[in-house]
Amino acid sequence: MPVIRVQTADFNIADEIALMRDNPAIGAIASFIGLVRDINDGLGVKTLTLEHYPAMTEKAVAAIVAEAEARWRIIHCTVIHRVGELEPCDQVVLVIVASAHRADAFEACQFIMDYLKTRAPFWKKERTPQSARWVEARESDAVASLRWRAETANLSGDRID
Amino acid sequence: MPVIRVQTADFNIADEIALMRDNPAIGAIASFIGLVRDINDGLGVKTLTLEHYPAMTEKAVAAIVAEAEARWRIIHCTVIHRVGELEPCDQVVLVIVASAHRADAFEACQFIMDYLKTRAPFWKKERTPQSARWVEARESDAVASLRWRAETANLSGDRID
Amino acid sequence: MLNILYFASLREQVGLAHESIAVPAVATVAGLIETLRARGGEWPDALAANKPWRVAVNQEMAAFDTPLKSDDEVAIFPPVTGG
Amino acid sequence: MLNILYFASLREQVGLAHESIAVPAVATVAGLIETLRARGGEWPDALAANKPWRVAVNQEMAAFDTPLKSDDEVAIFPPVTGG
Repeated sequence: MPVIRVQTADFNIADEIALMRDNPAIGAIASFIGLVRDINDGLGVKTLTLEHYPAMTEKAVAAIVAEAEARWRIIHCTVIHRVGELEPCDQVVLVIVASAHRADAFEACQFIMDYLKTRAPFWKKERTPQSARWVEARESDAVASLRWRAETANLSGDRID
Repeated sequence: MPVIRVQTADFNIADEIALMRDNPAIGAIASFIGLVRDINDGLGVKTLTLEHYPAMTEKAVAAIVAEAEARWRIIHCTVIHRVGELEPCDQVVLVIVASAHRADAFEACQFIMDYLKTRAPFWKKERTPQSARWVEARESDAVASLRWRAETANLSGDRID
Repeated sequence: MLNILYFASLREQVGLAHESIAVPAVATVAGLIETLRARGGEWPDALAANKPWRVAVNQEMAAFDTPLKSDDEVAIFPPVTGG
Repeated sequence: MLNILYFASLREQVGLAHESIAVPAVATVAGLIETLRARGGEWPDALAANKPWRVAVNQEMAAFDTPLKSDDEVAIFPPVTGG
């Protein structure tokens, strides 16, 4: 079963990996941490507040993970997303994918991040010294998410161990 | 400066990330851990011994990292490769790439792993209950490494934030 | 009754986090949006056709023609920006 | 003198981890390989043309026509399998 958590508390990647690592079938663990940057579109960010839609969030993340599990050979998957008020350098999101081989782990991890960015109900509000504003969705995230549809046709092709 | 280490000791991914994370320009950290599997080509692996060419290893890894730094916008990079005798579930290699945006981090991390597999002077010997044998290079690793040459032509194309 | 939720910038613009609306008038997502726009004030702008708001029905992403029934939970929000 | 190193399965097959060879006879990588094969025993098979052994000169990957000079470090090994 994948681990999916939405929390205000920080997380430790090594602790999360330790929970899944005691399985000698795992040869590859790809992971991703998203962090709060102090500069976004040229403005100095002081705090970042993450709002979400509690009833939908875990359901949406679980659907993304299930889609990844259907596409790649995944042994274990962890997704942790923080909500509430964060500051620059704080960790926002953690995705870990464990597989036998590295191509599955890398691709599934990237897929989950791309879909989290476009399908999971989280919204970011940035406070700068001047003002507060809701972060706008990026066209590039939509493009990143769409490319997985284009790649579906290749799924049964050559795999890299 | 990238961190490059070849060591017999184990590593902790969270400690290595903590060393680079105090930089609010970093928005994305992609990482990879390679682990010893107990099954390789159907044989039960008891120990895995990693030999390397000490004078060349760090030079070869540094060249791979330098090539990644030339291709992607990387803020920090860590590569740790263990040598000596390991057992199933042990960590073998760690690659961490920190960037402003996730596409750079993911691609550079995958590139470094593909090149480590085909260009860094490490050799694995597996001991099973029956015998000891040197692991053979995989055609799939050569293919994974070569695809980055094919993609060079696209490097100046659209980037994903 | 439909249970309606608003999130993020949309919540701030309409000044409302949630409310209940009787079902009969609004049998689809499109009907609900029309009903809300007809309130005037901030509503026509907040839910303008050229704005990228999204709708979820019972926590699943929905389309304009998604039907609505009593006790459905409908959420309206701007494009997500997590991750 | 050239300093020659052997690694992994190749080291085990030729039963030698390193040795020194006089330069004059072996002005290129190709010349060195010929000299080693001419020893007979395990050498012709270990360095057979159809085997995927690799050569590094002074810790950089080298080709058949890479020139060799005095004090170069030459390493011969099977394809790498780290990572």
